[in-house]
Formats: sequence, C-alpha cells, structure tokens
Amino acid sequence: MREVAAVGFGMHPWGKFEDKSVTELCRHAVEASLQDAGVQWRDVEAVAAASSRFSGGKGWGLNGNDVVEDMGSTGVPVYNLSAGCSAGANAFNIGYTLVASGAHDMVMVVGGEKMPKGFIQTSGVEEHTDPEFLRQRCIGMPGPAFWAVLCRRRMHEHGTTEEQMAKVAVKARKNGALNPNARYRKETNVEEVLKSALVVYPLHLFEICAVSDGAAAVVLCSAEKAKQLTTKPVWVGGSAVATARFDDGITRGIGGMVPPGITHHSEAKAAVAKAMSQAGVGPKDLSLVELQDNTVYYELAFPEEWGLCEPGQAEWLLEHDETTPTGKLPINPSGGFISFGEATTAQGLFQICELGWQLRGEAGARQVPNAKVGMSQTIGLGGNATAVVLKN
Amino acid sequence: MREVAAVGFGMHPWGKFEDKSVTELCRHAVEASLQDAGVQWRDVEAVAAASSRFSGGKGWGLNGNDVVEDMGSTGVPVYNLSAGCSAGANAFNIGYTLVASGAHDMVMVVGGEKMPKGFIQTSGVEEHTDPEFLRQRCIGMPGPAFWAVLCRRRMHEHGTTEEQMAKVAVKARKNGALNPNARYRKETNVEEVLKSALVVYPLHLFEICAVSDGAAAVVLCSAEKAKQLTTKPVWVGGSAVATARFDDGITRGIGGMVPPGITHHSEAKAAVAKAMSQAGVGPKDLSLVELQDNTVYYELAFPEEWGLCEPGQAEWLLEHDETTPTGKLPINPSGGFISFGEATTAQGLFQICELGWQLRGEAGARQVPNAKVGMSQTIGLGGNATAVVLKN
Amino acid sequence: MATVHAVEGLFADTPNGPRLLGSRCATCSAPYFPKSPVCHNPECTESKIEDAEFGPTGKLWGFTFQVFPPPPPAKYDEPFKPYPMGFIDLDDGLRVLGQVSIEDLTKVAVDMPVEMVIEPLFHDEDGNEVVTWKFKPS
Amino acid sequence: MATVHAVEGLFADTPNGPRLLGSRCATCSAPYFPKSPVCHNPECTESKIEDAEFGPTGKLWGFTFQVFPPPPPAKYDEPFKPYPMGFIDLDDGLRVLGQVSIEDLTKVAVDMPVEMVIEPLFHDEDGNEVVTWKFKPS
Ligand SMILES: [Zn+2]
Ligand SMILES: [Zn+2]
Repeated sequence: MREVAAVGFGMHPWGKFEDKSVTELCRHAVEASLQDAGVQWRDVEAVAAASSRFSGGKGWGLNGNDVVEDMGSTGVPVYNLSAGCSAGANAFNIGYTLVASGAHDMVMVVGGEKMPKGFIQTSGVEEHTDPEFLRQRCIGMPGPAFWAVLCRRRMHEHGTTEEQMAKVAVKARKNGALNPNARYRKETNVEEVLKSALVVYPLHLFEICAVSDGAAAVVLCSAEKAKQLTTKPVWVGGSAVATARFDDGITRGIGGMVPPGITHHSEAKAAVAKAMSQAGVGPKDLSLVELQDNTVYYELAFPEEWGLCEPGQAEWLLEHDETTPTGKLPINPSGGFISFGEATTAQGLFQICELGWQLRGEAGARQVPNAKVGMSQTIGLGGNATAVVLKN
Repeated sequence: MREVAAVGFGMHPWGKFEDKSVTELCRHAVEASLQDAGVQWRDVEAVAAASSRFSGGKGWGLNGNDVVEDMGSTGVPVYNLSAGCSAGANAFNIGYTLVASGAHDMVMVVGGEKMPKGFIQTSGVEEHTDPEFLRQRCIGMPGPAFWAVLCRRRMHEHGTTEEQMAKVAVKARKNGALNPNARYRKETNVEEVLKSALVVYPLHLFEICAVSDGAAAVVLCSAEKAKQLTTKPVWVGGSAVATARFDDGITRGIGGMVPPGITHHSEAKAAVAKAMSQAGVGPKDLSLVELQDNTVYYELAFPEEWGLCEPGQAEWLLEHDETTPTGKLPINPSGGFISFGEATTAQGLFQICELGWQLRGEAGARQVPNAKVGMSQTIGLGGNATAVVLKN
Repeated sequence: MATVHAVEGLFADTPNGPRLLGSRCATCSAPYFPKSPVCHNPECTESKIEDAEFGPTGKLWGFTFQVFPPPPPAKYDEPFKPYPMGFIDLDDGLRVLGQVSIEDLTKVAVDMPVEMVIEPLFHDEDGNEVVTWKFKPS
Repeated sequence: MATVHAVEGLFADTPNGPRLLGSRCATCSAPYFPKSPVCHNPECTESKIEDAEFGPTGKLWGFTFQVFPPPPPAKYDEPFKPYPMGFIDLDDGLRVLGQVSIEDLTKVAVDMPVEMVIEPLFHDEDGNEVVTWKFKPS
C-alpha cells in the first residue's frame, strides 16, 4: 500500500438551505477542495461519494454521478457508498484504498445531503418482519430512545449528572461559535441546555443534534503528486471500516443476547483500534478527536470505550476543560454534530476536513495548539462504523 | 497491485420467488460461493455488496450489512455500492481493489435483488427539475424507448432486419435452455419472437429482458490464499469502472449536444477498453463475452463499439453462428439477460459467475470449448459501466 | 371489541404465564426474538434452531421515558401519557426492549427486578384493545 | 378552458416561430436544454452561460413508436393513439427528444428533415389543452 496524502479540503457550511439543491452544496464543497489542493476537476481520476437516502442521486443513491455530471463528465469511475451516517467516511476509505493500491493517483471524496424535517425514520415500511417497525409499533420506542437508555445506564454506573451532560453541549457550542462552517454559532450555558425541551429523558433538545443540510469534499493523492502540490501535505495514517459484532450489547432489533460484559458500539471500537494501529499511534499521540456526537452521551462514552481514558474518567476530563481545544484530549474542536447538526452522509467528511485544517494550523480561533495527529470516527445504521487518522 | 484470484462462485437461480426474501436469495448464493471456494464465512475479511433500490438494505441500501447480519456478524468491513444496473460489478471492482491493494486477503462480493413488477421507474418524483419526469410528461417517452430509437437507427445504418434481431433472442434462449440458473429455459424461434407483443417498435416482448429475482456471489482472494485452495484458480485479469463522457450521443435528459460522430455508450466502451488493457488481452484473445443484453440490440451494437468486430459485422457473425458457444466470438453463453431477466443490482455478478464456470470448464452443455479468457460488461443508470476480464 | 396482539406471534399467555415467543440455537444457545430461521452467531459451528419461550423475569438494564407522542408507526391512546421503556436483561439470556409498566415514574430504577406482563398498548379504530409485552417491577 | 404548457418555461411561440428555451455556454458553445445554471463540459475553460433558443429545423436521427399507453407520469387522451417519437438533431447543435407529429406513421424515416411545432399532448382534468413541442416533416 502506498502512502496517501490529503491535499484538499472543502466544505459548504452546515445549515438549512431551502433555495439550494444538494448538487449546488456539493459543487461548492468540491470546488473549494480543488482550489485548496491547487488542482483542476480534470485532474481527478475517480470519485468516491457518500450515497444519500434523502437527496439527489436520481433516487438510486447515485450521488457521485450527480457530482460528476455537474462538474463535467470526464468519464471517471464513480463509487457511491451507502453506510447510513458512516457513508462519508466509508467513501473516504474507498478513496484512500484507490490511491493506496496504485489504482489512481488523485481521487475526489465527496458527501452532501439535504435533510427532510423531523426525526429520521429508518424505513417507514409497515412490515412485521422489519425490526424497526416492531420496535415502534409494539414498544412505542423511536430511535433516539437508544441513546437515552445508554445514557441513563451511564448515569447509574458512573454517577454522571445532568449538569455534566449539559456541559458537553456547552463546550461543543463554544467551539461551534468559533467555526464559520458550523450551523449553531451562539454559545449556550448549562441552565439554557437543561431548560431546552426534554426530548427523551435524560436528553434535552440542545443535547441532541438537529438535522442539517451540508456538503464536504476531500482530495486524496499519491505522495508523488502531493509533493508537487504542497510542502506541507497531511498524510492519511489510517482509514478503517468495521461493523458491529454479534455479541454487541446494543440489540439491533427488539431482542438479542445479554452480552458478555460491555460490548457497546463494537463497530466503532474496532474501527478506531484499526485506524490507530495502521497509523502506528496510540491514545497518547492524538492531538484531537472528532467523534460522532449525535448526542452528548457519545462524547462521554466513546473515549473510554476506545481506551483514550479510563472508565468514568470522561466526566473528570470534561470538568477540567481537558476536552477543549487547549486541553489534553481535545474533542470535537469543530463544534461537532451538536453545533453542525446532522447531514447524515456528509458528516464523516466534515470531520475529516476539520482534522485537515487543524493539522495545518488553519483552524483559527478553535485551533488545537501544535496539532500533529487527529482522529475522526462515525457510526451508522446497519452497524457500520469508520475511523480515520490523519497526521502531519 | 497484487494478483487477485476468483475462487468461489455461487448463484441462486433467477426467477420469481414470492416466498423468499432477498436475504434468503443472498444466503443461498453466498453459501454456494463459500462451498465452491472451500472456505468458511469466518474466513471472509470484508464484504462488497451491490446496494439495492428495490429490496433489503433496511431501506438505506445497506444490502451488504443484511448479508453480514444473516451469515454472522464477524465485524468485517462492509461496502455497499450503488451504480444502477452496474452495481454488482461495481462492487466486484471494489472487492478486487481491496485484495489487489493488500488491504484484505479474502473478500466476498455479493448482489441480490427482488424486483417489483412492471417497468422500472427511475425516480417517480413529479419534479420539474427531474429530466426523467420531463421526458415522460412532455414527450410520453418511457425508458425502453431509448433502446428502440437506437435499434431503429441501426436498422437504417446497417440494414439490420427484424428477423436478425429475433435471431439474437433465439440464440440467447437456446443457451438459457442449457443453463439451470436461467429463468427462461425453453427454446424459442424467430416466428414466436416476432409474434410476441410489440413493446416499443421495433422491439418485441421476447427481445427485451423481463424483471427477475436473483442473487450471485463471488469469493476473491490473494494468490497465496488461492494456491492453498485450488490448483486451478481463475484470475482477475482486469476490472474496470467508467462513466459516460460529456459528448456521449445518448442524451441523459431531454436534450444534449449533437455528438461528434458515434459516441454511444462511452462508459461501456471505456470500461471494456480498460479491463482488456489491464488484462493485457485484445479482442482476438476473448474466448467468450457476457454483455448486458437488456435488449437484443445491445448484442449487435456492443461488439462493434468495442472493436470486437467491424461495424455492421455483428449481424454476419450472428447469421453464421459465430456468437454461439462454439463460434468464433461466443456471446452470452449463459443465456444473458434475455434468458435470466433482470435482477438489477445482481446482474453483473451472474455474468462473472458464468465467466468463472466457463473458464473452469464447468459450464456443462453450454460450455465454450477451451475457454481461456472471458469478459463481462454492465451498463447502468447514471452513466455507470463496468467490465471484468477473467482468465485461466 | 376484542383483545388483539400488537403484532401476532411475538408473545403469548402460556399455561406458565406470559412468555415471549422466540427461538434458540441448540448448538451455541444464542437466543432470538423474534424467531429466526437460522443461527446468526458467527462462532456457531452448526445452526440448530428450536422454538423457545423467554421470560418472565429479569432486570432493567437501562431505561428512558417517552415524553412526547412517538411518531408513526407507533400508536397510542389519546391523551398521550408518558411511559418508561428500556432494555431488559431476562434471566434466560435474552436482552429485550420493552415498556415498563409502573404507576409512579420516579420509582423506575436501573437494575430493578422486573417481570413480564401482557398489557394494553392502545385501542385500534375498531375499538379493540391492542396488547403488547411490558415489564412490571417484581 | 385554456391552452397550457406541459411544463412551463421549456418552449415558446416566439415572434420568429416556435423555439425551445435553453442555454448555451459562450466559451465552449455547449447547448443546454432545459437551461443549465453552469456549463458541464469538462473541456470548457470557463463557464459562461447565456439564454439561448433552439430550433426550429433539424433531422430525425432515430425513432420508435409508443404502441402502448405510457405509464405515469406520462399523460394522454383516451382513447390512446400510438405515436412516433425520437432523437432530433437540430441544425443549431442540440440533440433533443420529442414526438413526431405525422398522420401516416409509415412515412416516418431516419434522417427525415423536421421542423418544430407546438401541438396538443393531452387534455387535463380541467379541460385545458396541454401542449408540448413536437416535430413535423418539413
Ligand atoms: Zn448457533
Ligand atoms: Zn462551456
């Protein structure tokens, strides 16, 4: 496998854009990434795209083809990847593999999404063999309830308080306020968070990410190309994809096995471990982490599930400001999903753009000092997860 | 890039299977491919799957995740590829790249589909920016009309007769009759074909593929693994993906440019050229071709568009039985889409299975004598195309 | 006006009391609810699926409250009344999702012992009482 | 009962006669129909999109007959009457899809010179005559 560099990062800000098509959002991101890399659309040899359920793709998930038709049909191979909320970084992994293998020297990775309003429904089919249907019809349990159950369990195990959870949101929004690409750019405070609507106990509105529109793109290339383009390439240390294991403690339907110990988010844990191992780095080497905070709960649970801190230590790190951009373990300096909202299939790529900008020292007021190694992670429907390690 | 071997081929027969889920179809194909390869599900290190619009995938195109959950959640990376009717071979290309790059030593490629009845609609959205909608509302032109227009143009240019087109179907069904996996296993004759309903002039019902259910799977592995498993591996000589060029003569919406010369199916032509070049073979080296015959027209047009014969020579080859399994240029010895019907995203993989069986000399009564090199090709919505060359 | 199950075939009031109707693999003892035609455990050497009943006793692993009316395909009686629900670890090795049947919501607690019951969930258009499995403190 | 366009903004009866309303890139002269906000030609060095009219004359590159009623979202008047349609190469460089307006279907021929017309396609629920672009022998 060859070394792979990330030489262009582009993003359309996250938000709600009634007047723009997803094609326009993607064009903005793709053009920005090309300009950032100093290359032309014609230099792109292949496209790996997040395949969307909600927007574009001719109703068939052909979102990469939409981008190619819009930017100019050069005949390049296109790969459209479906992986729920992990699609963006799943596509990144394919882009990485296409360059690492020597199949291509320059690949565009892109994800864009315009989200419908309200809760994300997974299938909508009224079918008795669909576990999603059974959960909603027989138990009255919509998706976000999972987060809430896990969160409440954590409160029991580690004594996590509602104030601490609110502080995660406060920290996220503080970072988001410093990020021109974030949707929510106003700081908040613990009181305001706890006064926001209780969505599903113990989680409040400000502690769960909204749905947004957005697009992001990354240009990957070989070491040889990278050296022609820049003196400061960012390198892909690791890119991993994994799926949930059979013994995962989060049952995917309405019933599963009582797991042997704590095996939650086995897909995320496996992806993170593999990406770090590929990159030859350990928890101590991480300058920053962009993790998937659909809810504040994840920011407390993930670091310890991955061995970045001890069980129960996440709250301590938070209380001691160690997860801020200037702390020991900066988490989501971008502002995270809490500040961006979720444009499902594009999420993995906004994280990777943030890693790139941080490693180059271009993150402005939210800059992590002396950032050398960054890791991002997503988790999506179907038991999909990804992790990416970028380094200088 | 490392050498990649195809060591397991598995298929669920094509047809209509009201009582089986797509998961069951896929399980049948996957288990058959594992048995064929002599490996266990646990040996599979990654899955590349065709992402379906019609069946399974939790409504999000997560068809590979369905397969993994069903076969057993080992935690392997899953890649779900959308490419319209090219999805199966697009996923094959990713499986190939994952092994060729060294990322994995053994990868399962799978595609399965249960089709709804009737014509395939592409989006169904009544939206004035959707070219599909405009074509149907303003012109009253459904999808199959494209084939008919191209076909009628060919009649004008090469004097192709309706009898010759019927003969393509007769030849296809003769091969299909010898293939236990084909849906239509009864021979037909020119008279019967021409008496079948005129669907869209000049194409009759028997000259257009039906919609079917089906599933197919291929196990790919490194040369080292292959040598442990078999003394007769089939090698992936080439695997290519391409998209249509801007100057393609088949306008994608309702209007485009008058092309400079004949530039039809530029995506298929590019994929085929690349796959042959990768494999280091030319037209003369091909023992057999499995091409996408949604309609008989393609079997006449594609060989000459790809340089396998001279313009206008396809009818001559047909009339002289040179495209039968024992001819000079055997086309679709499997029976093709005409005999199988179309299970959109699985099609590319039934073709590749046929190549594998032919190259191993296991194709029974439809065997191409002394088959050494086989090529398959698909073309799909969004301007996607693929080509694969397998060799002994 | 009859009593109907939210979805048929998932649970029953057996001679031994309320039980969930699933299956279990005789080889690796993996539990399945709803029933599974094959064993999905990748460590399992041979899928040997047999019908199995699960319940009634276990512990509430974690919980939450549904405080807003849930979106379709969920159904509920008007006026909507918040309810607790969570993951229940049954003694026989099945982790199952379910509502908690309890009057005083402040009494719901992690690791609380619970017992399966069959209780009303909502009333359908024909006035039928639609029941489902729930868990009450035991 | 008025005359309405099948879809607004795609064609017009201009002072010069019926025309398709599209756009063209001033840099590379690529034609677009319907209008495109940007030039999609990968060889083009700078997207410079201007409104452009196309038609009326050209040649029928290839054709077919719609012999069955087309599925929705197509619409047609009952009883359904088969019609020819095809790809028309306009003299100004646009390849466009359209119906062929002709009485004797046996007279439709490849490379036949044609001319754009605006003609009825179907009648809507309100009795309006819905018109579209078609091509008649010229
Ligand atoms: Zn078992
Ligand atoms: Zn231009």
